[in-house]
Parts: sequence; structure tokens; C-alpha cells
Amino acid sequence: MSYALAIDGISKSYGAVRAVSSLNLRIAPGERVALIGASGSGKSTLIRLASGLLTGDSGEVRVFGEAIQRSGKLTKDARKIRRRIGLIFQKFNLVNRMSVTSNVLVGALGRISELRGTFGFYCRADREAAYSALCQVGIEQHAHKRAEALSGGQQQRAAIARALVQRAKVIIADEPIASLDPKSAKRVMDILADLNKTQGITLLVSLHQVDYARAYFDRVVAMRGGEIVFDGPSSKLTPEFLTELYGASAEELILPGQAGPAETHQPMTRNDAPAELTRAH
Amino acid sequence: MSYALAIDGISKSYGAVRAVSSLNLRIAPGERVALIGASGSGKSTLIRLASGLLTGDSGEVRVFGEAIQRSGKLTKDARKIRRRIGLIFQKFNLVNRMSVTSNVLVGALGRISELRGTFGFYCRADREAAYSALCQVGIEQHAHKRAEALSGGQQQRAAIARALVQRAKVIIADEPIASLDPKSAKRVMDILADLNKTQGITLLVSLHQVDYARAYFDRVVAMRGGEIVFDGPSSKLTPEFLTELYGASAEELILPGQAGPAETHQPMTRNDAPAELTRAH
Amino acid sequence: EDIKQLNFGIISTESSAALSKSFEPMLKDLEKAVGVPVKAYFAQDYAGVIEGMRFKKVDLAWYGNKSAMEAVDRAGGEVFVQTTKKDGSKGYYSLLLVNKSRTDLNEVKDVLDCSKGLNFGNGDANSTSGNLVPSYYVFAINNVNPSNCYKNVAVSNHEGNALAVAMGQVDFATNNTESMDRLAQSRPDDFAKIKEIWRSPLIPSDPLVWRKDLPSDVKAKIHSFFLGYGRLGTPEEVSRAREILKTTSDGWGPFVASSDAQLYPIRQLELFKSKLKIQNDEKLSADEKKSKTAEIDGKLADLSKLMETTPNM
Amino acid sequence: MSTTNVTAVLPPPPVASVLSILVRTALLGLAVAVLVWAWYASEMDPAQLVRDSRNMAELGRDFFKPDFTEWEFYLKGMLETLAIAIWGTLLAVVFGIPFALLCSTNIAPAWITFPVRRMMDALRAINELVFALIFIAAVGLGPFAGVLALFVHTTGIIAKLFSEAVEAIDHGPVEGIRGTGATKLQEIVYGVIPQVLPLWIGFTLYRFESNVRSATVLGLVGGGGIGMTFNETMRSFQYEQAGAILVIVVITVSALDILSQRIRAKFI
Amino acid sequence: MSTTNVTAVLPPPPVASVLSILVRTALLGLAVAVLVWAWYASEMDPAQLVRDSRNMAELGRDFFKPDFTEWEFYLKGMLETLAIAIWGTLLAVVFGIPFALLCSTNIAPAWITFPVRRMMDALRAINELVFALIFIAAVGLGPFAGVLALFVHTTGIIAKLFSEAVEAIDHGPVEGIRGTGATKLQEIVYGVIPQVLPLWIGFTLYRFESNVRSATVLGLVGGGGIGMTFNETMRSFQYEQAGAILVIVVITVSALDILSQRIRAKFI
Ligand SMILES: Nc1ncnc2c1ncn2[C@@H]1O[C@H](COP(=O)(O)OP(=O)(O)OP(=O)(O)O)[C@@H](O)[C@H]1O
Ligand SMILES: Nc1ncnc2c1ncn2[C@@H]1O[C@H](COP(=O)(O)OP(=O)(O)OP(=O)(O)O)[C@@H](O)[C@H]1O
Ligand SMILES: [Mg+2]
Ligand SMILES: [Mg+2]
Repeated sequence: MSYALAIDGISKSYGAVRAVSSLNLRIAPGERVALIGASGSGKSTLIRLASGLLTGDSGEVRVFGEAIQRSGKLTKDARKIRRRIGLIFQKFNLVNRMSVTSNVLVGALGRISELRGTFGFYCRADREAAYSALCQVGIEQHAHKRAEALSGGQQQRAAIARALVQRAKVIIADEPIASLDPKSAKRVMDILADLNKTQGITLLVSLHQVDYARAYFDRVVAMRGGEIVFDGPSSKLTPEFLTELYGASAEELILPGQAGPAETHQPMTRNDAPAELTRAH
Repeated sequence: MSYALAIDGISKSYGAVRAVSSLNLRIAPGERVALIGASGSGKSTLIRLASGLLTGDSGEVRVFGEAIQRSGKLTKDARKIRRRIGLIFQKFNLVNRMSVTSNVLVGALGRISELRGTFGFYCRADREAAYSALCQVGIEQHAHKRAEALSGGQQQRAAIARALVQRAKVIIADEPIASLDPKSAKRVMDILADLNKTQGITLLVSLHQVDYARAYFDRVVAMRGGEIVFDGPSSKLTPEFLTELYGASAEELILPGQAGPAETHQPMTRNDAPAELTRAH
Repeated sequence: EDIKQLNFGIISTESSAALSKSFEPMLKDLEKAVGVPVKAYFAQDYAGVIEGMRFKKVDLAWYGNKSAMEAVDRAGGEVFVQTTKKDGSKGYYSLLLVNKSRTDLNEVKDVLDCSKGLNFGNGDANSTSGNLVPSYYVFAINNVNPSNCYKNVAVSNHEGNALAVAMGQVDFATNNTESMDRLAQSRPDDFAKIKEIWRSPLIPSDPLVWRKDLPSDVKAKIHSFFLGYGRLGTPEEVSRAREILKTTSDGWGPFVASSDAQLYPIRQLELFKSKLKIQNDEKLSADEKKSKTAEIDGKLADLSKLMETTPNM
Repeated sequence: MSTTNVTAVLPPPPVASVLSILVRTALLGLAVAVLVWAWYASEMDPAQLVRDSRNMAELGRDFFKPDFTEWEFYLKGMLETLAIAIWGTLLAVVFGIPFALLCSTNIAPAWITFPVRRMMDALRAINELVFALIFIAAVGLGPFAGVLALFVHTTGIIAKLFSEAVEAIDHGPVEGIRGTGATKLQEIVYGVIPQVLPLWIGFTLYRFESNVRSATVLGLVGGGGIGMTFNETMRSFQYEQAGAILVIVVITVSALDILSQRIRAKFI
Repeated sequence: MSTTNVTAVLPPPPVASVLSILVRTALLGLAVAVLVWAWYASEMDPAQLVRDSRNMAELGRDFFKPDFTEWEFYLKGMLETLAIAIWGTLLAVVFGIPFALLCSTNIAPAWITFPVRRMMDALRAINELVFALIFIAAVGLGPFAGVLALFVHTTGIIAKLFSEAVEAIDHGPVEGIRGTGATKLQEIVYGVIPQVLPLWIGFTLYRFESNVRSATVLGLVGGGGIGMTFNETMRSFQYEQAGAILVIVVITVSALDILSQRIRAKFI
């Protein structure tokens, strides 16, 4: 069986900054993986590399066994492969001047015929899928507004709806709940978890909320300085490790004023050789 | 004594949507106020109204007794008054094509002579202030990069540094820690709390993390559908009220998988008449 | 008025590269004779030179007949000498051209037949030889209005018209002898496809015009320079000047004296033209037409009188 | 953690090498030298402008007594020109858009943008008269040759202006579309066009307006039009008539500009 | 909460009133009618183009034997034109920027933008020849009059193009600056200009290039230049020489375009 996502020795530098440095990561189909790490640790860069929106300086990315990029070049199939990846961006990347519905319908482009997609002749089923996705994230009443007229959280949910419409096999999301209130955040995470459970969709989601990572993901990958410094079950995420990861005291990290939940976890596992300790499948 | 921020009966509609509807809010100098509410409840609109970036359909906003807008029109002094308000935007609003330093130095414009500001002749003290603000938020090593080359969290911190350089008497921040990892978030909140304690700077900060609201703010204002539905000490924020506010079960809200901390708080206070219950000063 | 520099406007109808080079020696000699620097401007459009003269920014100019008329009328100019050709002739001819393959078109009356539905390539409204002369001598005299007579009247410059005839785009077109000489040299193939079916009376060669209000001592110096150039002085000087003239512009002989009277025939043509226009103007009532035509006829009569009393010699 | 009082030392700005400073100084010097040279070569003399400014008023006044007796003729000329400009511009836009995309470095690879840009440069650089002549050879004198000449020349301009707008877009939305597995064309349709549309509309109406004003080509092809009529009135010094034509052109251009604003407003 | 399976009903799109549908249909019909009218008015006949395309090739071929014997003269003409275009464009940019800002509906209020836009419309609409004549009256024949005429005309164009770029900016950064209490001018300097700079540079070099090519004005003022020389070669059917001049112009325009790209690349 091939991995849903297999990243081999990928690196990306911006001038002197090594945003991602010879990183390996394998995710099996149906896994739920959370990606955590301090601001600037390379999460977004990794996600852009994984989806072939950015080409690395070296290394390879395979999705269900097919390479999307190899040695700094996109493969011919990159576009086809991307259709299987539902992407949610940190900055939403909506088209401001289009309506929310049009933005969401774009998710169907990969599925429908090229000609119909190009001219925007979506069929009824596509429109229904778009509407149902908007309902799922709870912004159906804004369907006809321009994207730029939405509030921050509404925009983020529109971007999520676009990825839902895509019906991808893998969803890669970059801080999908950063701008959401607790209820909307929970709703979005529940949708993703449900997709995972009922349809076996693989999830790779970057997060800052360690608690969400614990609650919704069985596996957590932590990055620092472009490298993976922890890769294991979320139950092994101890306050001590988090202290090391972020460099502050553990109680402060999880949430100010409540050190409680951390105590229930097992002792910290610090992992400096992430490749070897990657969960076997 | 005049209020640091006094909002009287302000309303703003977008077509049929009443984003903010005849809202009253008074904040005394030196207060720390958190603004919470579901996505789309009108937090950003309120913040833009308070800073005079958006004119309401009616109502008045006064900063330290001076009106910045009145009955849908900016006053003549709006620009001068804005200098006293440090603003942090939900979407950062940095100038992508300028360097981080230039973006942060812009915070000094209100302070220095118009001519010098227009031509960008900042003096050494301004540059030092900018650098020190970058250090405070922890992105001094990115000072010479273009703003768009930063990661999401780094951009957010650059925007915060800009507000710090402004040395405002009031800081109004729209989800300043949404894209930040726990450590950076804590660091930013600590800076703000410190400014409040040592310099008496008034804070109005919108947040989605109820726990941060509890830990850092003495007063919480909750919005729903453009109106204030709670205004009181953060200790009174009970799970029951939050359930009502967001419409989901309380445990789910605070954080999935940990209902613990909520139990230590006092019983819920639901407030449907915010104007009367506004804390007296 | 103190003249520190003579501004010489030259309407450049041909290669200004060659033209400016060819004028250089003569202008040098002029400079010596007048004692102030001479600055030449080669403009393609006479409007600028004429307006320049009106506002005393141009002191001296070489114009075509029509533009000289404008300079005299609106810019305080005065004709003082006339150029001649190398061979001594004092002018050129306007032509009608057809394609050699058109055996049915051989003389003027062939193209005056309005029933044929011919396509006519006319010259620019302000071209003397391309428009004015044929309008009078071909159309006005024969009582033909081209815009009613032909299937299509296209307007172009000389070259465009010649090419249109060669390519068969129009059935006949106007032109002049000078343009045809150039065409024969540069595009003999096209030239060979064209035949001439009509030639106008002589059109006087171009005049030099000065600003009437130039100081009289300057005027005197200029006048004597041009008239004496290639005529007065030692035999060496004369032959040198003649050599220079031969290579100036498209080859000149010595200048001959002239005056505003040179323009009388041109003015006549213009008046005839406006008369024609009034007659064809459907917006005018019969009475208006009559009074306006009478006015023009009066002017024409005055002109004829002038031509008798003060002819241009 | 309390706010640390950082010793306020400016981080050293990225070091500019001696070479790059030298190069910059040299470039600056060159720019100044070119400006000075051009000043003298153009015989600039602002003092004279002030000294004889009364002349300008005198000449300008001639145009301010517009004579509209021939207004029907002018209007006819305006309509002729509009007809030619409409098709010349429309064709240019239709053909210019694909070329513009092929010229944009953020859409096409360098080995395509380079030759296509040079081709577009040539279309602009080669005088409209040449194209007019070439088309006269094929279709004869008349407005059609004018349409074709305007079309070819305008294509070069549209391609350049459009492509520079494309190069200045925000890449986020395009990546958003790309991430769904959309084809290149779909990326353009959904990610690029919505962003550049207001600018493209503005450019198109600007070029349309220029084509309406353009007289040279139409003078050559014998296509008639307001520009030619204007040139004729100028040549015969009928400034009153010229003034009247200018009034018509100014009104047309203003109308187009207002139209342009209203259309763009829908897309901004 | 599990994902609800919403009955997939499309929300009714904002209702278009019967009136607005009627208006839209009418506008569409009008547009088609105008296109059809313009088609016949321009005597469009694509078939003829194909039929006689051999003529085009024949005529075009004449230009492909460039004759460079006079190259020094052409180069001199090119330099003259460059000098005039440099100052004409530079002045237009300097004066055009403030006007562009006053034309931008997102910067100035309507009671300012409207009259200023109409003024700029007039600068574009009034033929360059008129300005050239007016300046000749003040400063006499020569390149300076050409500079002034180009300057005035180009100002109208620059103001329009620049202001449309300004109207298409992202407002976020501007609000970011405004929030600090910056003055209007500072908002423009820090919020607007960085966003539009790449486009502005492109427009400036495009207009510079157009001014280099512009011959009409220079023909009138007797300022010389390559455009005039080109017209002359065309009039005397010296297509080989014309071809040589075109080669020089194409190279210059390409060089300017490449320069434009390199400068813009620094700001994109
Ligand atoms: N420019 C606009 N045009 C139309 N509607 C708008 C516009 N801006 C905001 N709205 C609407 O007004 C409401 C309040 O928006 P606002 O941005 O204030 O919400 P918010 O509380 O900041 O939400 P979030 O937490 O998602 O940022 C939303 O329903 C939004 O769709
Ligand atoms: N285009 C770029 N040019 C230069 N440096 C860049 C660029 N993009 C990212 N970087 C740098 O690469 C590093 C990793 O960035 P990345 O966006 O992957 O961080 P991140 O983990 O997503 O952070 P955040 O949580 O703040 O979004 C950062 O230090 C950032 O400054
Ligand atoms: Mg990121
Ligand atoms: Mg908001």
C-alpha cells in the first residue's frame, strides 16, 4: 500500500533562511496528523511543498505513490494529483472580487470537464455540493456576497467550503481555525474528523492550539527551524516536550491559567531523529 | 474624567445586514477589555468604527472626550485623534512591498513632523523604537525582509510592532494572536498587559480564545448579531453563558476535551441590556 | 527690433536628411552676407512655420504657393523671390494618372463620364497640384462635381495615389510631375504601370517669403543676397554659387525676383474653388448663393485687374 | 514574561557591497547626464515660455470661437471614426488578451514571454502607416484598411498594458485556484481575470479613445473621419471650425471616460 | 456535532427585478446593434483580406531589405527624438502624478475628481497639433515646442492611466497607514505608491516609447527626429530606407521594454 503523502528529503531555502531542511514525512491513508510548531518554523512552507505549490530545492513528494514534485521540478501529473488534495490556506486565498458561491464552486473544477469548468457551466449537482458545503460551515446566508465583504472568520470558512467541494482524498489545511470562534472552530474540526471517519480521508492540519491537536488527531508532528523534532501519538505530547519545543514554561503554553489537562499525559518524548521514529505503517 | 473610549448609539448596516446596531460602550482609561463573539457578530466592524476607519450610519465615538466621528461623519480632528489609538488589524494590513522595518516605522508618522514623515526621514530615536518593538515581538532578525516574505505569524507580529511604535494611549486590536503559536501569543499578550500596567494604556482586544480573555482581561464584552449581549467581569463568563452566546454545549466551547477550568468560575450572568449594565466608572 | 538670429523655416516635402545637408552651404553664405547666424528649421507641416512667422518666431521661409498665400494673408509675410529649376523653368505641372492597362481611359473626357462609376483618387484638400489645380482646370471648368460623379472619391497624398493607380485600387488619380520623377527613380516597376492622361498649365515654382516687418536693412541684405546669388561676383564666385544651387533641394537655378503677385493665379484657383463649393452647398438658399457668388466674382474681377496692372515679372 | 528593554541597536542593514554602491552611483550619474544632455538637445528654455506667454493666449483664443455651421459633417466624421475604432479596438482586445498572457512572466515561461514580447514591441514600433499601406495592398483604400491597421498596432499596445497588469496581481487567489487542480486556463479565468478586469477595462477604453482620435492612418487609407477633417481645418487655418471639432472630440472622450469609470466601478 | 446532510437547495440568487432584466437586455441589444452598424460602416470584408493576401506579402517584402547607408542620420534622428521624449515624458509624469491622485475616486472626493478628470480628458482630446501651435507662438519652432506639446498631451494620458491603477489598489495597507494617524499625503506615499509603482513604471515607459515614436508633433515644430525621417522615406517610396529606420525603432522600443521589465521586476 502506498502512503497518502510521502515526503522524502525535501528542502527549501529563502536566501540564507532554510525554511524546510531535508525533511521526511510519511502519512498513511486515513491518518489524522496535526502539524504544530512555533511561528516561522516552516509549517506553511511544508504545506505548500506537499501540495506542489512550491517546488523544493531537492527531494520528492508523492501522493498515493505518484510523485507531484521531484528534485525541485513539478512532475507532469502535478495538476492531476493536486485534485486529490484539498488545500486550505492560512491566508484563505479567495478571489475577493468573486461571489462566495463562485469561490466555492471553483473546488469542483478538478472534477468536471475542462471546457465546462473554464466557462463556468457548473451543473446542478455542483451547485448543490457548493451550497451544502456552505451550510456545513455555516455561512450559507452569505452565498451571494462578494468574498471581500465577509468577516475574517466567514472568509476562512468559505475557503474551507471550497476544499470540501473538491471531495479530495487528502485534506491539507494551514491553520484552518485560526480566525474562528470556538463554536465555528469546533464545527470545522468536527466536519474534518467526520470526513476522516466516514470516508477515510487523510488529514494533515497545521494548528497552534495544542488542545485541538490532542483532541482531534492521533498523530502530531512538531516542527522547529524547518525540521521535524517530534513525530508520535498526540498522547505523548507532554508539557516538558512542549516546553522544549516552544522554549517557555509548560503551564504557560497550553493555556494561560490552566495547567490541568497536561498532567494527565505520559512523560515527554523528545525526538531528535524524526525519520527513524516516524510511525510505521 | 472622560472615558478613553465612549461609543454612543453607533450603527452600521451593509444592505440588509446590520453589522452593528445602536451600540453603546464606555471604556475608562487603563481598563483592559476583551471583545468576544461568534464569527460575523460584528467585532471587526465595531473596531473599525471605534477607530474612525469606518463611519457609522448614526451615533458618536469619542476618544478621551474628543469626538472622532459623529452622525456618520468623521470630525475634523479624526486624524489627530487616531494617533492616540494603536490599531492592530485582523488581516494585518501591512504594505507587502515594503520592508518590515519600513512598515513598523510607519507607526512613528503620527509623532514626527509631517514633512519628515512624508519623505521618510526618520531620526535615530524612531529607528531604535522600531527595532526595539521588533525585538519585543521577537522578529528582529526579519527586519530587512519584505513584509510579504514573512510567515503568517511573523506578519501578525510585525503589525503589532507597528502599533507599539505608535506609543498610543489606547490600543485596539482585532484578533492579535489568531495566527500565533502559544508562546508568541503569550508573549504578545504579556507585552500588552505590561503596557497596561506600567503606562496605563487602555486595551480593547477582540479574541476567540475565551481562556486568554479570562487570563488577561478584567472585563469582557460579548457581541452577538451586532449587539452587546454581555458586559462584565471576566470571572462572570460561565460555561452556561458561553453556551447561550455561541449556541453549543459549554464543554465543547472552552476547549474540546477539557471542561475542567470552567468549573472554578462563578455562575453565569446573562446580560440582555448591555447599556445599563456597563461597568460604572 | 534687433535681429540676433535669422530663423529660416523650410517646409520639408522630401528627405530632410538630404534637404538639410543640401541647404547648408547656401545658408552659410547667407549667414556671411547678413552678418547674423541663420538657424534653419525643417518642418513637415507648414502650419507651424506660418504661425511661427505670425508671432515673429520665423523670419524667413520657403513655402509652397498655397502656404505662401496663407503666410501673406495671416502671418504678415511677403513673397520676395522665387526659386527656379535647374533647367531654368519656373514651375511644374499637375497630372491625372491612370493604369496602363486601362485602354478605355486615355484623355480627360474619358474620366469626366459620370456614368462609368469610376473610383477617383484625389489629392489632399490643401495640395495645390494634387487637388486645387485639377479641381479647377478639370472639374470646375467642365462643370463636374467629383463627389456626385464618381462611385468613390478617396483622398490620399501623391504617393498614395500613384500607388493606388499602379495597384489598380482606383481608376484614376491626381499627381504632379515632381512626385512622378521621384517615383520613377525609387519604384520603376510601379512607375511603369502608370500613364498620364492630362497635364495642367504651369504651376509657378515655390517662393521665398519674409516677414514684412523685418528691419529694412536686414531685408535689403537678404534681398540682395538671394538675387545676387549665382549671378554677381567674380566668375569663380558665380560658378561656385551655381554649383551650390544645383545641389540645393532637388536642384535649383538662381533665384528670380518675385512679389505677392506670384500668388494671383493661385488665389484665382482658390476663389474658383470656393465658388464651386457655394454652388454645391445644398444648405444655402438660391439668394444666398447668388449674393455669395457675386462677392467672389467681384474678387475675381479685382484679381484680374491686379494681374493686368501689377503682373509678376 | 515582562517586556524586556532591549538595548536599541539597529541591526546592520543588509551590507551593500562596494561594487553595488559604485554601480548605483554610476547609474545615478548616468541618469543625470542623460537628463542634462536631453535638456540641451531639446533646447529647453522655460524663460522664453514665460516671456511670450501672451502669444499663446492670442493663438489659443482663435480656437475659442467654435463655428458649428458644419456640425452635421463633423458628427458624420465622428461616427465614421467611431465605427473604425470600435472594430479596430475590439479585434485588438480579442487578439491582445492571449498575447498579453503569453507576455506575462508570472504566467508563461521566459522562453515564451521573451519572443512574444519582442513581437508585440514590433507591432507597436512599426509605424501604423506601414500596416496601413500593407493592408491597402490587400483590401484597397477605405475604412476596412484603417480598421486592420489600427487593430494590428493596438494589439501590440493592449498586449503590453494588459500583461503589465497581470504581472502586478496578488498571487494568493491564483494559488487558491491552482490548489484545486484547475488547469492553467482555469487559473487565469478565475484567479487572474477577476483581479485585472478593472484595469483591463480602463486600458481598453483608453485605447478606444486614442483610436477615435487617431487620424494619421485614416488619412492614408482615405477612410475619412473626424481626425482628417480636423487636420484639414487646421491646415486651412479655420481655427473656428477646428475649435468646433475639438469640442465634439472632447465631449466624446469625456463620455468614454465616464463610461469607463462606470463600467470599472462594477468590477472594483 | 456530526456533519448534517443539508437538503441541497440552492438559495435563491438575489432577485433581479424585471426592470433590471429589461435594461440589461436592452443594453446587450444596443451593443450588438452598434457592433453590426460599425461593421458595415467600416466596410469590413475579411474575405478580401484573404483573397489578396499575396499583395500584402509583396508590399511587405520591400521593407525587408533594409538599407542602412544613411544609418548615422537615422541614429542622429533617434537621439533627437529620445531627447525630446525624455523631457516631454518626465514633465508629464511630474505633473501627472498629482493630477492622477486628484482623479482617483478612492482618494479625492467626487467634486474634485469630476472636474479634474474632465480637464485631463481635454488634454488628451485636444490634438497635440493644437498644443504644438500654441507653444510655437511662445517659443518658436524647434524641439522645445515639441517637448511642451508632448508634455501637455502626455500629462492627460498619464493622469488617466495612473489614476486607474490607484483605483484598483487593495485598501487594507492604506487603512493600516491611516490607522497610525498619518496624513493623507503620507497614506499615499506609504500605502498607495508602493502598490502602484510597478504599474506606474510600466505606463511611464510605455508613454515614453510612444513619444519616441510620435512624429506628427515634431513634424510640425520642425524639431526633426526619426519619425519625420521615416515619414519622408515613406512619402518617397524608399521602403528600403523605411525598413532600416523601422529596425532602429524596433530595437529602441524593445530595449525600452526590456528596461521597463527590469525596473518593474524590482518593485513587483
Ligand atoms: N463590506 C461589507 N459588505 C457587506 N457585509 C459586510 C461587510 N463587512 C462585513 N460585513 C458583514 O457584517 C457582519 C459583521 O462582520 P465583522 O467583520 O464585523 O464580523 P466579526 O465579528 O469581525 O467576525 P470574525 O470573527 O469572523 O472576524 C458579517 O455578517 C459580515 O458578513
Ligand atoms: N517568500 C519568502 N521569502 C523569504 N523568506 C520566507 C519566505 N516565505 C517564508 N519565509 C521564511 O521561512 C520561514 C518559515 O516560514 P513559514 O511561513 O513556513 O512559517 P510557519 O511555520 O507557517 O509560521 P506561522 O505559524 O507564523 O504561519 C520563516 O522564517 C519565514 O520568514
Ligand atoms: Mg504559516
Ligand atoms: Mg473580524
